[in-house]
Amino acid sequence: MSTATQAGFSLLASLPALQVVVPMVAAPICTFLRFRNGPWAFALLVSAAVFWISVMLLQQVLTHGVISYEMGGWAPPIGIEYRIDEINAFVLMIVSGISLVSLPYALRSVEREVPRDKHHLFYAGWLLCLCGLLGITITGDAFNIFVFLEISSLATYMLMASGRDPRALTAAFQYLVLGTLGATFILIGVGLLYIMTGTLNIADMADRLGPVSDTTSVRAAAAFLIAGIALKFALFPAHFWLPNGYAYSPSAVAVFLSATATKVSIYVLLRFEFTVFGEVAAFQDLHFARLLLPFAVLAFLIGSMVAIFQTDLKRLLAWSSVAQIGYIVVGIGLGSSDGLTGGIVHIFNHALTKAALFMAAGAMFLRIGSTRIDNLAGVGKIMPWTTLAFVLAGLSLIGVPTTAGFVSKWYLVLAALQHGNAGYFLAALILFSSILAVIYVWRVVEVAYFREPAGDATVREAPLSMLVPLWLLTLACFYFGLETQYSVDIARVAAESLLGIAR
Amino acid sequence: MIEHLVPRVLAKLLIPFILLFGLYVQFHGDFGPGGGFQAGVIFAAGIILYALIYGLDQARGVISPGLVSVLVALGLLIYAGVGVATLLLGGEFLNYGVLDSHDPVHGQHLGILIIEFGVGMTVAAVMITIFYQFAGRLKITRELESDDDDEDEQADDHADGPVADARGPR
Amino acid sequence: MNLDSGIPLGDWEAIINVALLGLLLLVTIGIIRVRNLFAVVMLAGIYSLLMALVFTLLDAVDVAFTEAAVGAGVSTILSLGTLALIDSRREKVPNRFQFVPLLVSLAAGAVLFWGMQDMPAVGSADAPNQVHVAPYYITQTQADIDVPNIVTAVLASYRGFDTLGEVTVIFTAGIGVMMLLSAMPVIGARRRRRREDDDGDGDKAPNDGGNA
Amino acid sequence: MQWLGQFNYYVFAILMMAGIYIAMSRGNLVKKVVGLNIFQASVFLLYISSGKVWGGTAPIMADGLERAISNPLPHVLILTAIVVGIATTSIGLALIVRIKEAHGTVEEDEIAEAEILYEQELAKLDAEAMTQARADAAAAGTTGGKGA
Repeated sequence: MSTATQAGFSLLASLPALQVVVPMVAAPICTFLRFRNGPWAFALLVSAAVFWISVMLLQQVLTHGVISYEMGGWAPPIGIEYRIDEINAFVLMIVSGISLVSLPYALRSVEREVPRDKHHLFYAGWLLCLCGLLGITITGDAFNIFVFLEISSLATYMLMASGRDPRALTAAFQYLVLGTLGATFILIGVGLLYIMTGTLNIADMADRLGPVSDTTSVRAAAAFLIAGIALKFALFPAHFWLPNGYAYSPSAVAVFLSATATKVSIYVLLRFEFTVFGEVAAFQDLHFARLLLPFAVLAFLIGSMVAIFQTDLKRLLAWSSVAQIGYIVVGIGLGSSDGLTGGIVHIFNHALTKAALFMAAGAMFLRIGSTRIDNLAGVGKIMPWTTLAFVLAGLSLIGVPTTAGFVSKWYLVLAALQHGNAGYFLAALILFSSILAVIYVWRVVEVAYFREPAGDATVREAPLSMLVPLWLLTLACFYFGLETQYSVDIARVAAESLLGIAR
Repeated sequence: MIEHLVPRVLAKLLIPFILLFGLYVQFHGDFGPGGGFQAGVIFAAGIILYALIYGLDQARGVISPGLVSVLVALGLLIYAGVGVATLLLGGEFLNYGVLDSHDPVHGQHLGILIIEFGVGMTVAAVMITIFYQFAGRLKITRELESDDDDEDEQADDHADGPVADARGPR
Repeated sequence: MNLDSGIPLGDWEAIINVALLGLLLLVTIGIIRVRNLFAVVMLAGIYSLLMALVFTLLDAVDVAFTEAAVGAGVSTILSLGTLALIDSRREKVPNRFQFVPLLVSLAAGAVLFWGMQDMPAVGSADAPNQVHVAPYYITQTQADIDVPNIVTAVLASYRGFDTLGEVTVIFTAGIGVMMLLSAMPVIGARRRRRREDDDGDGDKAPNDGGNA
Repeated sequence: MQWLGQFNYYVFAILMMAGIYIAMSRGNLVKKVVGLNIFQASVFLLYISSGKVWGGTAPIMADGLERAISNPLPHVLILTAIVVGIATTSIGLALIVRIKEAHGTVEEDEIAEAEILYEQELAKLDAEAMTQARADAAAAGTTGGKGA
């Protein structure tokens, strides 16, 4: 038993635990708040606290290096360890930041789309989802990842189905089946690794994999882990729940999930790929994420193409998400420093961009009652600010220079070009897919600006509580397109630390 | 609600023992198989049996849904609360050793006892809640359907149909 | 079955183990083939009960206890409740054979069978997971926590945070079901369907009602 | 019992395949959930089997215990996994109840048909509302009476 340091309570030292415990404790409290807007205000407050904690953690990691926190005071292989390095500190900040920005937006959207008597449950579910995503990201224990993955998944199913559209129910159920398959694959992978190494701690696992690395069991474990995680982040053939799920769940949920849930699963992929298997010499030749490359390429090609033919704005954005996940996985699959940097920075940039786009779509839904593209005729005239933000964020989605989207695509193309002829072809495909993005964004612009409004005089500009977060994210898309110091530098440090372990 | 005499009498005999067994499993988990989770399920099974035999309304009268939904949250809060207490006492999260400043092993005992209680509370309450929700839904649906058969138009008071419902209130 | 007759205890364990697992396979075949949903739910309950027996044999008494209570008990009650609610007794026979699921399941199975070649045999005392971490729990629990049931000690203290996560999972399920089922049911679609059957053109009525 | 070596693992693999197959191939949503249950329970078998020591006993300390003790850690993990399983099942069943109420069926292909029907109705509603709004605007220029 480790001797507990009886130094009294120290906030700074307790931050890793509080990062997850604060939303976890807040969720049950939230179910007691039945008065109007109470749950919302409380969730916002908690999100702000959580974001502050994540910023402090990132700062600590950047100055002092890796933080290790022993849950229950038991040293790592015995107990559960929280281990924070550059990459997960960065993801923690993205997740909690997106939650903080999208909650002010959620107020009006949820009022409209979720029955009033369920608001306390809705925001409790939101906090649980946040808690689950943060828990997956921060932990250094393989089984703990599974537990928190399930917390976030269950909360996601419930949030997706909380609105009024019955199509969301089917999408949530499909996701439940697929998500459970994925999570259980991860459980099998973790189990096989446990049987072969006798430990659940990720760092310890990486150390002990050496002697057994050429066994078929460990390779099977890797296959199950990669397949399970790919199911969780809706990589191409397993994507079919995502378009309906994002399109028909309440707008605020689409904003939050599109920017965080799949990104966290991608982080788990990075963690297993590089931290667990990266260290093992036998795996150097067998780069598991590279097996995902063909699927990733298909994902961004097919995702972009299908997006063009959508009649519903939110579904269009959701299909574009399928494509963007493809880009991120391409970056990881290439495996080089540039590719990894591009992938990680695209996790961040795409979170900003897609959250802004879904916010704009949700604002239109609030005012017009539909996001069918035909119904959005002339929306540029009746909701000028929302539409302008949509167009600007759309530029970032396409990857126009000076936007955040350009930065990440730049690194992806750069990484692709390092791979000879196949690389040139890949780079060409990425550029081609960007042209497809121009087409689907243009379709919306055309309808919004060059068609006459239907003449419904009751429609007016979105409320300020939606416009402010929307514009905040839109401007961030441009800020991080011009000033790459924070996003790219942190991503590069993270990428190099991941690869550094591999060396 | 079951009208037959035999199941009613048997249930009356069995339910106290089921609940008692639940408590035994709860507090004997340190020594034998069992613990908060199993105890919660057994306890909930007792209540569910009661509801099956004597009817949902009667069961709701004994343990009200409002109380259950409070217990759902309270159990989790007790567990996490122990963790917060250990933080405030200067230990790591869930390091029960610090609960007793003289004897860490006794602190561990105390911590395990409390958190198992929290686990049992949440599990029992959640199981009862889920059962109440399913059974309550069955009741409402049956009532609506009988309305539906008698007088088709009146059912519109309950529901506008999914298409209109998806658009929400104005 | 005299245990003193020279046959080591371990052999009897293994034989009963094989028999139970065989039954488990039979029940699974039944679940695949049976179309009556009521029977499927009952078979699933039996599956859980058999699984609990296997766990008892494999020394996981706590797990067996839980699996029996949850898998055979709660899960069955919930499934029966659902069947009553959805008012559907028979599964529709699919009109075409689906290759993708078969392919996925065969692929997963193939990877597993391939991966098993190098796995330590079941029940061997020198497998990697028996010699790392686990001995610490077995030898140190008495000194650290002084609780006879090591599973309780690991569950509540060494890996107490996992258990907190587990309670959060069940809490999430509770509020999820509350959220999904507490609202007034919308049975418009069912009504519309019935009218369609009656007079053929009834599907406009609910729309007008909603749009007026 | 060397010939039995990995019998438990073989059974796990077969049960896993059966579970995946049921969950993915069956159109009936209840059967899908049962398939998921089988799939998850099969993984329990993997973990628990890996912790067993032949001739060992349950990990509960007692005076005068001489036999080996099976590994308690997989038991703890599976306790958690069982809870996760029942949580998923209950949410899944609740979703099925809602799907049945919304679409009137629990068969996947019929749900797809019902959704297409639903989308057509929505489109019709939108078109009606739009013509209505245009007509109102053209007639009087007063506020349009767009539907809910």
